[in-house]
Amino acid sequence: MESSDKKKKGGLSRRDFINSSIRFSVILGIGAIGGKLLTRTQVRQMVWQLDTSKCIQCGRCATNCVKTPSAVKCVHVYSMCGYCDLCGGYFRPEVKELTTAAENQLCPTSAIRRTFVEDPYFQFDIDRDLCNGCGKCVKGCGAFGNGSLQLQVCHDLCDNCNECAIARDCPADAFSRVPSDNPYLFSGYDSKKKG
Amino acid sequence: MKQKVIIWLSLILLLVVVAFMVKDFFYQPKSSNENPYEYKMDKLRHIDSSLITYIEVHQIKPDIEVLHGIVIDKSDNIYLAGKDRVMIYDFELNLKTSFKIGIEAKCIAVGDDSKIYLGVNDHVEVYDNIGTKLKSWSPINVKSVITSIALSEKYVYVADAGNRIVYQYDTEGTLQKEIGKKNPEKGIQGFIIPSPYFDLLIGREGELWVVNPGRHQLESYNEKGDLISSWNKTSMDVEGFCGCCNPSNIAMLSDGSFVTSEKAIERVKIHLPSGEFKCVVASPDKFVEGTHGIDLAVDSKDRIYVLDPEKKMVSIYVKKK
Amino acid sequence: MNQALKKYIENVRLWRGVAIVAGVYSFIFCILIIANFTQINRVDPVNTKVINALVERLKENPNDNQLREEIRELDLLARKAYFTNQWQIRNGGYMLMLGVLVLIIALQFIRLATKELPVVSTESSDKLLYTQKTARLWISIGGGILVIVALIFAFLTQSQLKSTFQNAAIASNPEDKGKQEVPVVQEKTEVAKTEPSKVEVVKSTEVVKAENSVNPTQKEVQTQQVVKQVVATGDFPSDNELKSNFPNFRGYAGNGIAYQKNIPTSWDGATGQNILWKVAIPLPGYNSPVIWGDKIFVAGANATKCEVYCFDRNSGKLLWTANADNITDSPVTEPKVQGDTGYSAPTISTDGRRVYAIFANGDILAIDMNGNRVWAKNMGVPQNHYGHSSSLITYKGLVIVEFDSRTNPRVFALNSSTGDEVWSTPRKVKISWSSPILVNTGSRNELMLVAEPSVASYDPATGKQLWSIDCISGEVGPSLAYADGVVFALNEYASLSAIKVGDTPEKLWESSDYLSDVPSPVATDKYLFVVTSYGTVVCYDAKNGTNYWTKEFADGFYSSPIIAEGRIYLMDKQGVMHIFNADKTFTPVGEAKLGEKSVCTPAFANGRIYIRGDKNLYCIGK
Amino acid sequence: MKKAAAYIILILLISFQLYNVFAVQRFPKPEFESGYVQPSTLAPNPRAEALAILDVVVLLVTLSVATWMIIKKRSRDGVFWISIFTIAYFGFFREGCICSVGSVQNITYALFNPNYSIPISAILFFAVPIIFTLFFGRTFCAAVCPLGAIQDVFVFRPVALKSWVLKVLGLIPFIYLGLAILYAATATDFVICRYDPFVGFFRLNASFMMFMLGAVLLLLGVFIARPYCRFLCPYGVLLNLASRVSRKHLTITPAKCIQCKLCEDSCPFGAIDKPVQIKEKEESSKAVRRIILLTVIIPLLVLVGGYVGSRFHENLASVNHDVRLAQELLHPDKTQPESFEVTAFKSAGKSVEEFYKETASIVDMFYIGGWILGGFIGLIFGLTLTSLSIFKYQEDYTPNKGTCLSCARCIDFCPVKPEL
Repeated sequence: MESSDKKKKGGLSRRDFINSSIRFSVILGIGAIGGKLLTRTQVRQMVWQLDTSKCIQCGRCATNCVKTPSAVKCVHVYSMCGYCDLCGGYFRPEVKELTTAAENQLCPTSAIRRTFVEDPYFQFDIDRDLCNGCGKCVKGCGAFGNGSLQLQVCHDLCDNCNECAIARDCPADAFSRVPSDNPYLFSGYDSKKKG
Repeated sequence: MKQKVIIWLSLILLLVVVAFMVKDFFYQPKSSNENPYEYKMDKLRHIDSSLITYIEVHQIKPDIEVLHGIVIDKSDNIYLAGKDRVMIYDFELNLKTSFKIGIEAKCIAVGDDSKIYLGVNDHVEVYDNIGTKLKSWSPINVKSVITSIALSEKYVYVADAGNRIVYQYDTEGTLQKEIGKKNPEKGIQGFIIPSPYFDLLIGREGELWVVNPGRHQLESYNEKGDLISSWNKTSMDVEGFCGCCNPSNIAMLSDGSFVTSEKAIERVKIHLPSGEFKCVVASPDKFVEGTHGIDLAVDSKDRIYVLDPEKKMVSIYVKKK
Repeated sequence: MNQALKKYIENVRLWRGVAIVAGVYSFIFCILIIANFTQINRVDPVNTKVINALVERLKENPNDNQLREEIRELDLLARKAYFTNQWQIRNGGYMLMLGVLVLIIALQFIRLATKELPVVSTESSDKLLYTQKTARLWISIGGGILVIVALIFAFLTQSQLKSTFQNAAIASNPEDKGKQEVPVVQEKTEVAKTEPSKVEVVKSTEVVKAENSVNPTQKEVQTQQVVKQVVATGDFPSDNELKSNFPNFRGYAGNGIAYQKNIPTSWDGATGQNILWKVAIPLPGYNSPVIWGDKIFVAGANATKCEVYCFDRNSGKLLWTANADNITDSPVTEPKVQGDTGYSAPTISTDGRRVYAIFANGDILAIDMNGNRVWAKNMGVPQNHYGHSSSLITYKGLVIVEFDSRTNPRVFALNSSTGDEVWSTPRKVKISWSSPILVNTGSRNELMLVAEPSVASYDPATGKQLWSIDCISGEVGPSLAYADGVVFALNEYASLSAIKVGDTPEKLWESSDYLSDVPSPVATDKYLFVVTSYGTVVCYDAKNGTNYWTKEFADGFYSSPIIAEGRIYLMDKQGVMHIFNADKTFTPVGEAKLGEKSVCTPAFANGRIYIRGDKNLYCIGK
Repeated sequence: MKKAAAYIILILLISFQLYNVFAVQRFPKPEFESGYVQPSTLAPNPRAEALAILDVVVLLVTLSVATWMIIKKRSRDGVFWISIFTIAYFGFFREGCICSVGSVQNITYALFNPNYSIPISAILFFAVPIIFTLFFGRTFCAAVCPLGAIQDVFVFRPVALKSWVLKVLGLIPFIYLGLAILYAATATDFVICRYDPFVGFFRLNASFMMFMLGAVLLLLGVFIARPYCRFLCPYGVLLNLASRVSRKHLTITPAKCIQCKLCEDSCPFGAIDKPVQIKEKEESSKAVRRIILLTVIIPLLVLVGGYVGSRFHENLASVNHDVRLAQELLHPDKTQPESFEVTAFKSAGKSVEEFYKETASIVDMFYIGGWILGGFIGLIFGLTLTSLSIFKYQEDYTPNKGTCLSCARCIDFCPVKPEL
């Protein structure tokens, strides 16, 4: 009995020793990995954004986001807008009359508002609640106008998934993680000319 | 017994879940290639071949880095201008002269005295036809973006897209007048130029034709700056102009018809002097999608020269027999 | 208070009731949400096809106000439905969550209240050894299944992805590949040059006598073929034999070079000057005459009849007519063809033993030199909206057929004496109207074909594809031209490419200024001559594409140019033969009128030219 | 002084930012005469970065409290309420992202892709639970993991599975982990996140497939307690291994076990090791022979696994976006309209040659990855088989240090009270 007890004790302590050494080597390993990564890490958080210059307006932003409606919305960069009367992003192609009537509008959810400013300028606004991020207007605006309508991930709506479902399915590889302090990639903005 | 059934059912369900994940991962169906939101432009880009009455017969492929402007003088010499270079071809398309200019000329005009006027951002430079710089006019202002120059007998007209105005100079470069400023009393609506395409030409009677692209309109002025006439054609179809600003360039045939070029739906068309659509010279499939600033010129035989800045070449079109 | 609360908590009946209600509620909401979920795709506002159809209609009658109103109403409804649906799903989600929450709480309370005391079993249920044994067994089974399934899938779908991609990378950059392969190419050319030169010594006098005006490349090609000739035996002609005749479309090897001598340079159909004879051809056809010995062959066809004619070359007498009828599998009705192509566009080929002809319906037949049918078969109607027009060519006892049909495009070879298929190679190309050429590259014989998107080379003996290069698009009509290791391909609305041939073809230069949609180009080792259908003839430097001259003629060309005695014979659509030197400068030699329109390519015999006009066959000579 | 400098930098940064906003390329700006003011472009900022640090703090606090509850306080109720908090905070409030389970991929991705700057919070979410587990057992699984917590509240009628079933199914997570690491390392996919079953519930918004996956697992969880944790979770594998060497661990009884057998069925996860009688021991020579045999076949299994994995590498690689695109480019399906991928690739103007080279190297990576993954799986099978052949004498009822999720349910069943 005594001997078995001793044995047990000895075994236990040996096991304890082995356990401790494993434990510390694991901690060391994690420390090493963490340290290595820390040299590259920035405290900056990364968020998903889509590069408008790569975007081909395939429509998957509207359908593939885990959120309904999508966190990708059409954003209007007013300072690029031509305030055109005949707006390719607003009107269906081959439209006959330039009115806000339903038969003339391109947007499937009627999310673009057209308001008269002064002859011959019109302001176009996006109603974010209605926009589903399909990019139909983006294509029209890019084809006929200055490309002021651009698809972007709206960060107040985006859940910033660890793996973005749209990024996975984006045919143009336009999605990437960008630092959260410069979270929009409008084209026409020189976002790299900083500091 | 019941317990056992539950266990087996649950386990099977669990394995089904795992199998589903594996299947979904490795054999994901090809993501749909249908875009329910597709914006279809094919219809607009397609032109009925019966409307195309011109045929491409020659091409000039100048050795130039960036090609911007083309003009043809009275004796049908062809002048091309672009980055750092002016190239002059004779009517048989042989290169006559080519000289360096050290600047990027955005537009070109040539006088009867063979003086070459180049528009460079905010000012005009004058060269003779062998490349000697004669004069550099003083810059207009910081906003200036010169997009076109036209020469009448007395005056030099300069289109400034930045200031949305046409300036009338004498041949020495002294400013005479501003043309096209908004003046509702005189019926002048003012130019709307959302992108840097703003073209001029001198008509058969010496009148000045100006494109007002934001209104899809062509306006003619006399040398006093009074509006003589105008026509506009807005349409997404082939008979008019569409988008935020078109036509981007114009030229005139000997019968007074207009040759127009457009961006967005890249095409070159002919409109009658009244503005009615007549026919198509070059259909969109002749250009790379997204080509901007297709400059035009017409020679004395009414051959149409279409400058394609994207492909860096000039195509010459003649009427089909 | 505390007691009362406890009572509530422990009231199992109450909680059971709550749980049931919450459960039913959650279930109903779950069903509703799923229903809604499926519905949302149906009332997607973008997919309202009805509205789009109505808008289309409105475009046609823009003043239909009723229609307009209808669209607006429908549009409003669709959008309303869409947003209501979204609202429902969102709020339904919250309601469901609430229900599930209540359900969980109720169930937890029930569990608390009905907690059973642990039961102590008297017998130990799990035996360690048994457990271990079973686990081992099943882990082994599981592992085995995993391995088998993985291997099955691996072998089923094995496609050598890595090497495929690597090859694709190499293929997509011919320049790079060319650099790598330079030493190999040099070696080959060296071999090619040394070998024939030895032979040349032996046969030089003979060769030089016969070919005094042929340029060195052709000499080389020829001597090389002389070597081959010794090796080859069987019922087919030697290259010299072929060369001394005019056996194919565009002559020997189909390359647009005639080796005949004393070709006349002037004639006039109206006055009869130099016209030896003229004879009407019974049925129309756009195929060109071919010559063997004293016989000249043409084919003709209409919707009901397909015929091959043999004329006496000296007198113009119709020697025999062979009918292509009663062929097994031949279609009952003729295929639809365009007037420009007709039922008999492909040119006959002959090897001096037999004459081979193919028609638009896919009938192919061999006739002996006396007009008796040797064999005939139908290869399937070529799916070709203009009509099949690729001519035949023979190679050492084989009849090679380029069959770029819409479905199952392929090139195949038939045994010339039996008609049995010897080989067939599928081609990944669109329909074409060009004809094959045979080329000796110095080291081997190659059969070269052109069709969108590629120029491809095959071993004419086995049909094995040797190389292919993508360089062309559109409906390819012109055939290739070859000289000195470079093959030239062009098509209207595409471009002209000069390709250095070899296992790794390399594009030397390209141009798109002057392109042809019908006539084929022709090349010497220094120059390439391109003829356009609208009347321009251009001379390029064959090696670098420098444009030496451009000449515009009044009428366009359909007929292909042939080089004979260093001169180019080129006939325009009006039947005027333009003759000029195949040289760096444009030097006209003569111009001769046939007096009849013609689109066919002439055939040459020593001192003679044979031209098929619109209706007649002419023999021109002194 | 420092503060002032900081402010100046801040102001400078902001002004640059503003400058950027106006430095647009539109030409020429419209001039409005009616006094129209151009609205500013809407660009809402993402969640503040400080909150990511807050998440880490919350993680640390919850983990500490949970550990204290389990090891010291021995309170199941405490653990339960922490789970509720976890569901609320990490689940519904933080919407289940980023979680420790998924962070495995971020770490791998960062190790293999130097361009990816991994957020510090991701490193901590990965490391902190492992370190805690090394010392205190899987207290993270018990209450702090939102995925575990939401399944825990669904444990109503747990049925006991045969322990050999547990052993067999327990191998799935290893394979899952291997795949997840392979795909993260090759920058192909974050598999774990893609099949995260509960994130849809936390967000009340997800694709139908995600919802169904989650719902099925939760319903399963009514009978088979915590199915995701036990039979899928790849992070659980790491914690399982770490927990085996943990310094302290949850104990069923605070003092000496009295062999009352009351706790025998208390564990819904089947993680209590029962006493093993000496008499069960096999004939020793047979057992020894088996152990020797198994030790010999471990290298063999590794090789077989590696071989199978390497043969399977093309199937593994064909999940990759680029590989699929390259295949499509090489063998275009003429019957279908050109896919968006191909269109986008063509319009991007990237050299085809370069692209094929890249894909070839990706496939090569998968070839190596296939060997490693297969070898790893083979090794796991071998080790499991070996461990199943070791006879371990045991006297008391103790939690299995590897599989025990430290939920503390068993504590309530033990009649022994702590010695005071």
